[in-house]
Amino acid sequence: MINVKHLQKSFGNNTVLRDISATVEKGEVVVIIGPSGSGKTTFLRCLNVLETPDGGSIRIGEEEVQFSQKITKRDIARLRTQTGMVFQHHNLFPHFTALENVMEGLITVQKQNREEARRKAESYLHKVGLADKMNLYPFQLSGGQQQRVGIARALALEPKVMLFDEPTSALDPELVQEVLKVMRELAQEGMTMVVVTHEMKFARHIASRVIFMDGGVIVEEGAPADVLETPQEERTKRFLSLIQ
Amino acid sequence: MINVKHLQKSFGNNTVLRDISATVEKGEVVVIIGPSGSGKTTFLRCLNVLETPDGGSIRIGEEEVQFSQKITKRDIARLRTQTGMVFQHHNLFPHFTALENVMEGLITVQKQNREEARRKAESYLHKVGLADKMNLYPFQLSGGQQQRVGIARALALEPKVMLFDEPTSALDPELVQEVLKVMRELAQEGMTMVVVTHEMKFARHIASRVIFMDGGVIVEEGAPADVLETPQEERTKRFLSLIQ
Amino acid sequence: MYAVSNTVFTPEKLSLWVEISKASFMPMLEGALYHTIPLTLISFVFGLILATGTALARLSNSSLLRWIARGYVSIIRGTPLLVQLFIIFYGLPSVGVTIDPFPAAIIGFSLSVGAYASEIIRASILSIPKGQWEAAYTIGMTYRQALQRIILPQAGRVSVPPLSNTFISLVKDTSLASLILVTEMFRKAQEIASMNYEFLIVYSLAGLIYWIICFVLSIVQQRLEKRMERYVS
Amino acid sequence: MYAVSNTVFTPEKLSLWVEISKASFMPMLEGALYHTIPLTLISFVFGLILATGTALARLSNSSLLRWIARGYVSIIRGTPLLVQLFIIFYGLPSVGVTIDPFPAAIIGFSLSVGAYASEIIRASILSIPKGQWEAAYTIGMTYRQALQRIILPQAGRVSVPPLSNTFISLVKDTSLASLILVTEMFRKAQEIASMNYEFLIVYSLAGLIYWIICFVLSIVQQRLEKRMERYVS
Amino acid sequence: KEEKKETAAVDTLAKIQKDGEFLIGTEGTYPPFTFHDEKGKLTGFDVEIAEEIAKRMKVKAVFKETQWDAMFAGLDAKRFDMVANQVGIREDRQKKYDFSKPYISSSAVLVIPADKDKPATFEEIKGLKAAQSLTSNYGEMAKKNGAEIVGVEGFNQAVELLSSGRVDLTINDRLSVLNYLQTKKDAKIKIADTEDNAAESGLLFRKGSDTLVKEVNKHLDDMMKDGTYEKISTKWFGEDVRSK
Ligand SMILES: Nc1ncnc2c1ncn2[C@@H]1O[C@H](COP(=O)(O)OP(=O)(O)OP(=O)(O)O)[C@@H](O)[C@H]1O
Ligand SMILES: Nc1ncnc2c1ncn2[C@@H]1O[C@H](COP(=O)(O)OP(=O)(O)OP(=O)(O)O)[C@@H](O)[C@H]1O
Ligand SMILES: [Mg+2]
Ligand SMILES: [Mg+2]
Repeated sequence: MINVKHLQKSFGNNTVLRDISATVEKGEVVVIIGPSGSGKTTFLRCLNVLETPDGGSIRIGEEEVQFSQKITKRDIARLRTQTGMVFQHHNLFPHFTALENVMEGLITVQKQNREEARRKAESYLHKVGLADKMNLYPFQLSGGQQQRVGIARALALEPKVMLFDEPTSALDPELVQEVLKVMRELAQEGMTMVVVTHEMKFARHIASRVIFMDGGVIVEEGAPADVLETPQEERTKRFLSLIQ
Repeated sequence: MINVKHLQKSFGNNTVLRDISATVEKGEVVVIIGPSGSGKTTFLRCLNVLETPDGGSIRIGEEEVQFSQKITKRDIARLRTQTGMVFQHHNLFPHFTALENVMEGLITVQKQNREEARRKAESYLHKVGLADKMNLYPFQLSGGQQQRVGIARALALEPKVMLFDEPTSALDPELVQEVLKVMRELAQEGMTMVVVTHEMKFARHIASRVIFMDGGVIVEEGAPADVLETPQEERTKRFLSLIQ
Repeated sequence: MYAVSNTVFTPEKLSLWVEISKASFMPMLEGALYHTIPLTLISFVFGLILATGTALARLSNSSLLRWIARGYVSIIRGTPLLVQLFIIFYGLPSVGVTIDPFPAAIIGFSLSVGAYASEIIRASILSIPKGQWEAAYTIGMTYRQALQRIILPQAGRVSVPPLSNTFISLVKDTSLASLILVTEMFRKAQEIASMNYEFLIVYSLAGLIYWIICFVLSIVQQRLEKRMERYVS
Repeated sequence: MYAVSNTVFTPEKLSLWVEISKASFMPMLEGALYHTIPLTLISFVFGLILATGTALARLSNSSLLRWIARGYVSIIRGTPLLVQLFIIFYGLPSVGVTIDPFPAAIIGFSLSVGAYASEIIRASILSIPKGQWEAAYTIGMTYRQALQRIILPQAGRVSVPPLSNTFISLVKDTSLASLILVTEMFRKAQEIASMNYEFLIVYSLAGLIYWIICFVLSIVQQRLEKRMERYVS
Repeated sequence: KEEKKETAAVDTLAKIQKDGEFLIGTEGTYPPFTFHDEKGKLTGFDVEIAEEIAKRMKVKAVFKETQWDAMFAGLDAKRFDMVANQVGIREDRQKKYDFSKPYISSSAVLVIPADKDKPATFEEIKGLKAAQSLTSNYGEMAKKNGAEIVGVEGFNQAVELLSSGRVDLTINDRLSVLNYLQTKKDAKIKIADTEDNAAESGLLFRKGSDTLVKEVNKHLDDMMKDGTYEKISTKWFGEDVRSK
């Protein structure tokens, strides 16, 4: 489903991703962990082309883009439709209600008619357990509810892959579960997902694979039990001891 | 050391603290836990008189204030000098270096001379492990370092009690430990501390007592082992199951 | 530095004030309704459009566009409006462009609003968190769609208070239009005062009318702000 | 709406421009150096002090203070500066207060800056996160100490860009001082033009000088901003 | 476009006759020469003279009102064909503009505050402050007699300055001073001395308007001969003010 080859990205002199290659199969849930500044967010943003990589290639679904050559807006758009993104801070549109947030992409981008869009948006909000909050504005929702609207907004566009960047790390502890629950259900339905998170329980129980990144490279990857319980690399061990 | 009686606080119609009474002995480390909105922050802010309670009384050290009668700026000042506060978001002064942040209270409030203040500030920054970052501005420090400057700033004024409001919850997971380490050392030196936190490990191992708040009342309190492992109240159980 | 004289307010003086105010209120109000207010409104609308374009040019990737926008803003803000109107109306004919008074005034004031407001709009666009752009891009929007649907509506809200300052300044600046033959309110005041020689009274009255207009505008602004703030806590 | 005539720039016209510019540049520069610039600087400093006071009054707990501050700001912003100067210079003598031209101009412009800048300073104070006040209070500071040591220094940084707008407007507004007998730069321009009748050329030249002053100011502003921003990433 | 170029090349008189409109610039704020009456209608001596000339040319007089400086700029920019505003015939002006033959002559008067009796004559103004407009001949006179000039916008401002005691005198046009004294019953100024050495004013034209000037001069002559001029003059001043 995803095939990343030799991905490179620098900000000025700061090389953030050094030759990352990775594959995600259809239906896999890949969890990425790693210390702050290791490039996890940058990697996800490259998959979504919010950052343009300096080199390498990304294939998602049927769409492939080579970043060694000049890329066009069209290339970016092609790749972007394949993925849905959920941010650490929800980034909901504050001037739209929950429903309007979900409908926006359907109407403006996919040019669906309003009625159809509304029906679809309602069904996705229902799915994330917010059937009764559809007409509230983001500021009227709790952090967990906002994140769930963000998930519904991404899902409604029916992407092939969902990308999550620390979706629960800005939440109060008791709100974390309601978001993880939605993500768990998605995983069980067979959605392909790439998740950056510090929730070790989620990684252990839901992930099909865990990737540990540090300093812009993939240091170690494998089944959650292997990486999290019996890490091979020194750096992985050190990191895991710090956060547990 | 702290003696709170029948503390009450409402915001408009919203009663946030309903008749809170609590005692903290000298050298005790009290951890407060509870769901979002339960009034933990408001309680700490009342101890520091950042919020003026509507009723009840607070005694810290030798100073006591009755909030049923009219209180003066002098009362507030009296109580405030007894405590040091560390916020969730560090609230360092961005236009001062780390050193200047710590010196500011010594010079402006305690009217110490610059040299003396500098020596003292340096020693407290040393204590929190930032001897080599003293001349950096807050934006040049990591979140964990910023929090530690915040702790040094409060400590330098030599308060009787230190109040912490979720000092690690805005930090990246691997930065949490450096802040908890400083707090642990403080506790071991015998500092009286009131800490709102979701770090269960800290609560379990360092706290002399845990208070569980919900809906503006103290639902349950006791030794960490009791409250965290064998809670008596339904609400405590539900909350603990959510966050663990 | 100052001296105290014995001339103070007398009952006769007061009745003179009342009388003159009565006689000059209507003509001045007429000037306000037929010229000052339309001139202000039309220029403001055109100015805002120009300002939005300029703000986007200043934020664009093309350094040519950025430089044009910067030059325009710098020239307009750096020179007195009086001189600008003078050049548009009395200078352009010598290079073959003759514009009628009212359109010339509209052009002059729109250019002025365009420059001042562009800085405000630029700042408001920049004040919208980058995450809003990114969220818009991730759901597949183009730059244009993101701008129209997500960024400008939010930037609009942010810029209402500072724009209302520009607007209030504009109301008063329109008094310069008399220079290029538009009989706006202050010109009326001058006409009246030159006939009865009561400059102080008539000008004060004009000030009062301006103040009333601005006061009404500030109420409108507050309403607008409140309406636009329904979606923030 | 516009017609094209055949009068275009000719070599003679160009040399006329050059000649007139040469003759009028020095006197105008003199007007700028001796009057426009001192008037601007002094009024701005007084205005800022007044503005800070007004901003604090508007943020104070006393509703009387708040109302006085609001009234002052509303009146000054709602009426043309011309009228204000007129009342100060020609109106006050009739109630026994006669003020000399230069001090009267300083008073008028300071009041104006005070009102406009107070809104900016108020907004910047409000823009400083509440946590800064609280942090200051928790280390035992009084309101006054928190304001002086923590809030105003940060608010100052925030308000540099909008204040520089006020400043640039002030530079140009000082041209109104000629009304109350201060021979500032624009007055010089009028004097020169009234001798050679080349109003367009002379005024354009005045515009150029204003633009140069504003340009220099904007460079100073950028420096200042950069210096004050050393402590933010 | 071609056609317009042609018409522009044609002289001003022909253009006026072709359009049937005579564009006349005037201040409209200078009683009794050009001002607005109680009903708001533009009227005055200069206005009526100009209207009469237009009538005799069988074209419509269209007045364009603006300030002194814009009046000259407007004539240069061909916004108007003529200025009727008591423009004194002076050598420096003749260098740049054409004048009609003088259509009015007026004496200069020395105006002082009503409650003073100095200066009583033109000879006594030496060293005193005189409020003089930049654009009039009277400033020259004041200077010649040794007064210190305070530059003002016009007669009205001069009067304000006199009334508030900021200057000692103004030398001005007798007719406008008389009008002021007549209009403003509580005037605080008076005429102290009169200089019969009269100044002459003419209608002002762009250089090169020879045919138009000739035409206007012809009508002026006719008016003065057939009594129309005297009628207008008497209406406004109660006397004949023609240039002798
Ligand atoms: N837009 C940018 N410009 C410059 N540097 C950037 C930018 N975005 C990220 N970086 C740098 O790239 C590096 C990796 O950042 P990234 O956000 O990918 O890390 P991360 O693993 O997501 O960390 P965290 O756990 O804190 O979110 C950091 O050093 C960061 O400073
Ligand atoms: N300044 C205020 N004005 C009005 N309501 C307030 C204010 N501060 C707090 N509240 C309300 O008081 C209640 C308790 O808030 P408080 O911040 O004390 O909770 P908390 O236990 O600290 O929650 P959290 O874990 O989210 O920090 C909430 O309902 C909150 O909305
Ligand atoms: Mg990240
Ligand atoms: Mg809290």
